[in-house]
Amino acid sequence: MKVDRRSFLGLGLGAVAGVVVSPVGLKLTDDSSIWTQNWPWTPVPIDGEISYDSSVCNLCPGNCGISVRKIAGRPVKIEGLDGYPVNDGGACLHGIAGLQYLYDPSRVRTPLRKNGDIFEAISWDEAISFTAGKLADIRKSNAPQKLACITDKTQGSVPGLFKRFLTAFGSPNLYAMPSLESNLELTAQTLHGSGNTLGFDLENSDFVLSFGAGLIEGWGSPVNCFKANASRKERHAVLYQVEPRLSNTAATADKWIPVKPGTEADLALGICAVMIKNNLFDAANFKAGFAKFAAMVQIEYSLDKVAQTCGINPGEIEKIASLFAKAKMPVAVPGKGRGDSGQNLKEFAAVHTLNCLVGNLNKTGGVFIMAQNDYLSFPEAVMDNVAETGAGQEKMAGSVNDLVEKVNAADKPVVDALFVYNANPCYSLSAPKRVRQAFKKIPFVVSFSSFLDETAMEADVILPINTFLERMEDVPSQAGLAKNIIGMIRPVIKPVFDTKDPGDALILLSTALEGTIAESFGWESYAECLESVTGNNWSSLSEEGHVVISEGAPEGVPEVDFTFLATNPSTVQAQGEFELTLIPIDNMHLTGAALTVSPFALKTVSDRVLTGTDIVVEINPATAKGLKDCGDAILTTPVGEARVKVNFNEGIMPGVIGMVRGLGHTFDNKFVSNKGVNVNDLIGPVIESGSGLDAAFGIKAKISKA
Amino acid sequence: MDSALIPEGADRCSFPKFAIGISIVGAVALWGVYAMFLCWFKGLNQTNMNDYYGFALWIWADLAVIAVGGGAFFTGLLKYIFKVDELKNIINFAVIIGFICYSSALLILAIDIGQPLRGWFIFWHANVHSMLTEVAFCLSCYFAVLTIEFIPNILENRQANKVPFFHHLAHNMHGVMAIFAATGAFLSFFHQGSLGGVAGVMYGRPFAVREGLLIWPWTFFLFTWSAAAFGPCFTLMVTKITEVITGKKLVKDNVVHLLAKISGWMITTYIIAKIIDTIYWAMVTAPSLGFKMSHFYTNNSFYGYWILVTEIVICGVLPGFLLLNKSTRENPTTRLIAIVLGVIGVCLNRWVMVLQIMAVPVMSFDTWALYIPSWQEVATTVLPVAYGIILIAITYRYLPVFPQERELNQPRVDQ
Amino acid sequence: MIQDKKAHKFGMVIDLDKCTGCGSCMVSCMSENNVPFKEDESRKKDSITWMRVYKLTNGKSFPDTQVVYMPRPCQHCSGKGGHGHSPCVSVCPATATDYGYDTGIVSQIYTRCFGCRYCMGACPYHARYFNWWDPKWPEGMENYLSPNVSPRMRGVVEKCSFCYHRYQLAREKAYGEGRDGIEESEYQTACTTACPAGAIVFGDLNDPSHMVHQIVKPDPHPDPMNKYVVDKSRNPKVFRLLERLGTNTKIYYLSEREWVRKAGDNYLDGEWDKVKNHHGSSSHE
Amino acid sequence: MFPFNFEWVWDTAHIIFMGGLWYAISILGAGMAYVIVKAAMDTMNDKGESHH
Repeated sequence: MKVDRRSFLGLGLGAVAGVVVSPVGLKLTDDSSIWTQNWPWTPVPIDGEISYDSSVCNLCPGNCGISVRKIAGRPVKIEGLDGYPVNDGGACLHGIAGLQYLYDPSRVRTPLRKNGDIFEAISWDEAISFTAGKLADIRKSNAPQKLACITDKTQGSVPGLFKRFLTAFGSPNLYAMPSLESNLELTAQTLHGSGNTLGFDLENSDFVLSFGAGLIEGWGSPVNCFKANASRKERHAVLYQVEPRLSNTAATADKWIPVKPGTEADLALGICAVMIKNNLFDAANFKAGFAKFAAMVQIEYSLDKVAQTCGINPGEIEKIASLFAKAKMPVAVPGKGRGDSGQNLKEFAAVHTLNCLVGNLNKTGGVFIMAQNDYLSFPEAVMDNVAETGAGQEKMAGSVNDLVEKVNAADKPVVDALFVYNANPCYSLSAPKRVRQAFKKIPFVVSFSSFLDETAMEADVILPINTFLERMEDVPSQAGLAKNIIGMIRPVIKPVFDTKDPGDALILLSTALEGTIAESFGWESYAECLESVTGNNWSSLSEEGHVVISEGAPEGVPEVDFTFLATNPSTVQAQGEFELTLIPIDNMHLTGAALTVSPFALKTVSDRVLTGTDIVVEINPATAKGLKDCGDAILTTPVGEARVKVNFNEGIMPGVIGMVRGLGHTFDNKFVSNKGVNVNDLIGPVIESGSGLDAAFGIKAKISKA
Repeated sequence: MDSALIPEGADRCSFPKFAIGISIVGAVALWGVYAMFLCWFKGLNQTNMNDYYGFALWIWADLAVIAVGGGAFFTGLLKYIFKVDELKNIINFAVIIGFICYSSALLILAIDIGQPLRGWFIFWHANVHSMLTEVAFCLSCYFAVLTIEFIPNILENRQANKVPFFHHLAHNMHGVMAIFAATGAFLSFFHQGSLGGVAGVMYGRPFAVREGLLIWPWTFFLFTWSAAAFGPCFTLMVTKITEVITGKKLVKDNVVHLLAKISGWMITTYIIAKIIDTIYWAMVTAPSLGFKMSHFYTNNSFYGYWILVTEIVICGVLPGFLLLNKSTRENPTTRLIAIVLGVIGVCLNRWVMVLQIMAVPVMSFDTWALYIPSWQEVATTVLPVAYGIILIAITYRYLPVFPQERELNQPRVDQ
Repeated sequence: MIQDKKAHKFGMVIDLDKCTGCGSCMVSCMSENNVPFKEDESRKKDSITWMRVYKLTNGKSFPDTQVVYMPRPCQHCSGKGGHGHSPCVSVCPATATDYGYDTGIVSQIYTRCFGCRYCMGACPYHARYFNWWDPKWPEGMENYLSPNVSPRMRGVVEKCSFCYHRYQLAREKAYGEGRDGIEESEYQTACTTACPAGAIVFGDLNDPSHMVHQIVKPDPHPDPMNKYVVDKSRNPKVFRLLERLGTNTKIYYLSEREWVRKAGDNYLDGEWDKVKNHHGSSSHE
Repeated sequence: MFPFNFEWVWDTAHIIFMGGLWYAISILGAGMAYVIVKAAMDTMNDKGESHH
């Protein structure tokens, strides 16, 4: 057949018409839409049997019970555990987002050793033998005390094992990061003698006088505080919040009493003065120094003086004193924000003195003077001569901050090796630059960390440890909880990466060091160790997941020693000469110390706190001369300078600038790092004489248009 | 070079000149096409739209081209149903402009939706209660009508018309065009209206919501009316632009005057209705929901009262008056001012009814949402303009679009 | 409207005096419903948060400033007159969002949505979110995704579903155990169970035995002041967001503070004082 | 769109809306079919007598 132009055209048109009429088009259209519904790059979660594991969260000192929903063995959701004595079903956003830590992009996936500026992956065997080799050298030099260790806390079997390791090695130099618990222990020690801590029975109190305690900003055991706060309405309990800024706690309080930053102790002592003057106190079991204290406050903390210092009117102070003294179950709560960093003993002691005066010690709704946890029974560590001499020496420093100063001040290394466990001092201490500098001067730093955070980055060896979802650990309640509960973290999933329990890492290390150190760690595994050291409590811990050691008000009226305050220790002042005061803000959506915020939690942070990569500082419009709301500004303190954005907030006292704590991480995690400024970079340490605490509650600052 | 395709007796520029012109505009179109593909392959994150501003620049463009494309249905209605015979001299061009507008609108919709491959769900899983469903159906059907109306003109191309079947097809289509035009008018009435309904039924948005007749809010009728009123302005404006560019008179004055007069009446009646609607909304509807009129026009940097005054007075009342008044209507300058203002006015109306709605806060603690389009949005919005220019250039060059062109452009010797 | 005796009308009452703005509800929601996250979530206008907590202030200057946090899930509007034509459902061209007459829940079918975003424009609460990006999880993190809620693809709208999958699971369980209905405690949304302050109460507004009904006391008669408003609360401390629009939301808010209740809607000058003591028709009878 | 789509309901809204739609589509379809057939017939008739 001849194909001429005409028939070709016809054929072509026919073909087109055929295709159009045929179901091919419809089929392709349908297929393409189905394809969009099943894009291969959109994950399809695998279905399976649902099961629930219960455990305890240790992301913060709250130690809430959690229930982990698993599907086909995969954890998919963390929720609060119903009936758990700390949180009874509630959970905070960080705990709920816990699974994000499990798969965090910045997790340390294998042991790492620093080679020049970069980390190289090594095996556990290599890591242990390398570390053991370095440590053995230190022991050979007969200066085992030059091994120091920084942990997040002192209680529980894991800090216990670190302590034991140091003892067996021959070093007294174990330091814990500042925490609310350590501050409360120090306060209890100062007023009631050592070995005690304080518990605040918030859920039964009818008048809570909080000196800046962020009861819903993460103070203490956060969920427990949330619940106590929420039940206030039904209990007709009252909350008075003293602080320079309308925090969420202040916003939910019945009364917000704005005072100038750093004058909380003055106010507390002023109230003491009024109570003593008006005979509104209960002098049960007052021991040393009360008369002197009573006389001192009348002179130094007279109504007018305090009113002047704090910036509130005298009548208000009298009214608070009278309300507080006349309440049935009043409690005064110290610890600005989360109560961990930037605190001073004078303030803690002054606030707690209110409790002592009002006579609420060991009473329902008051403050419980509780013995520090001693539920663990470690066998005596085996020590050789080297260990005996080393461990017998004086501690090199009084605190982590002091240690940093000592290292930086010395020409020769005073610390030869440093362990860091579950702490991020290179981020969370004030002026972290000096901490990093100290770390650089220490020849050998071993980080026991789950994440490659600022501190881990400074380490020479990183021993990656399991997250709380992959491990086992006993966690005693602390941080002001008015109950003594031991929680049991139990693994809900096998380690996702090549990581170990910290206890197991220490056992491996001690075995490699041989001799008496190995003898001191004669357990097969951490699990075995835990079972043996928890003794009678093991069966409850392993079966029920927790043990309630004590609940309710303890017996007896504790002694109160006023000596410390009676001498009127000086009040810490903010460093610098500028006109404004920069204070850090603790925000529940962010995290402070060792923990970095999760992507989910960061997502909940307001754009009036973080916008893009800019941190937003709060300032009262009355003070913000020349600045624009949402505009750029330069914030300067004696320690540093930062580019910030400005948020006009009527809820902050004029003269004060508020900057959130927990931003400005610098490690490699695009979801949470390199956003905003670390407020600690702008604040230098101010050491309180006597306590040795870094008491920098803020710093003088100026702000100008960028 | 392409003279065999050029209508007999028509004078056209040289092919190279034409090609250069086309390629300049084509480059702009390619830029738009590039942006379009970015939106398709990378998703709508290429735009600066957000969850507050889910409709943005190009959706305004979409509504605006549909509004100004209303000239096609209204001219068709007048020509085929009301038998206003003079309009046969401009109907082809009105249809082409309509075709460009509607094909652009469909293209924009294809870029705008997040899942273009599922776009047909709007038909398949139609929710008959949604104004947008009505829009989609009527818009697509009306686009089919415009295509049908356009086909005979294409077939009248010198070469195409030589094919006997095409010749007959064109002839027969002209024969039944009134039926198509009637269907088109029906469809157009509904989809123009439904576009107005889209805004008017949003009872969660006090700036948009209107009371109305049965299921149709007043905006339904206002949109249809305004498209009919301002569409011819756009037809006249594009005709004028074409005349300027080609340097030729293409449509006789009496045709232009007639269309302008009709448009003037339509604009005036429309704007009266619009003013009544605005007053009722400002005095009754919005206050009943707790809003003062000032809420919608203050407290932000862009949406001030100026936009209301510009839309209604400067671009509504004024062109209406200029086109109604015989002397200003027949004065080429004032007429041009009127039709340009009219086109701006209807576009501004569509802007207000799409974007200001999104910008106004409703919850008492919410804030104004303003946005700046990304270059991808600008490029895809410019794309239809470039495409329109190219299509008009090609159709003008190769098709007998203007029946009066030969008569109006006799060589001087013949006069 | 289907007047099935068994029809539920799930709703919520949120005690704003208890809410601390802590964000547990937001994170619990994200975790429960496989909500993605991206590098920059500080642009709140493109950050997917089915549950969003707004911060409201009373606008007064220091030291009289007050702040309240308002959690805002999808309001699950029953629409004008309570007939199910919620602002979004009535506009969706592809029936991708629907009103469940048996539950009162406004659903969203991701695989049918083609992303026209009309529903987002129609919703005055900004409760609807568009997937401007493909959801992506860091390597390995997709392991925590729950199979009960399908991850969404780019280009579709998503929103709070009142954890509908939890309702389905509860019903399946009840069915398996041969029970007709489910208990109040068996179906609770992820935000409700997560709230450490216990500020959120969830349940069936139609069921007088449910806490939410007892707090809200929904008025069965239309509001005499606005015929489109139904189920107005007879509790003087309870209000709804933008109630006057007639959206008939099923999220109720509770506050002792008058300025908070006033902030829930828009009022002309002086209007609030006239309406503030009006709580449902029966209170006027 | 079709009665076999599951969201289809036989109610007034569907009858009016879809009725109108299918009516319009039918007119357009029938009209086009008519002109095409007519044009084809005219073309065939042309073959005998030369029209132009």
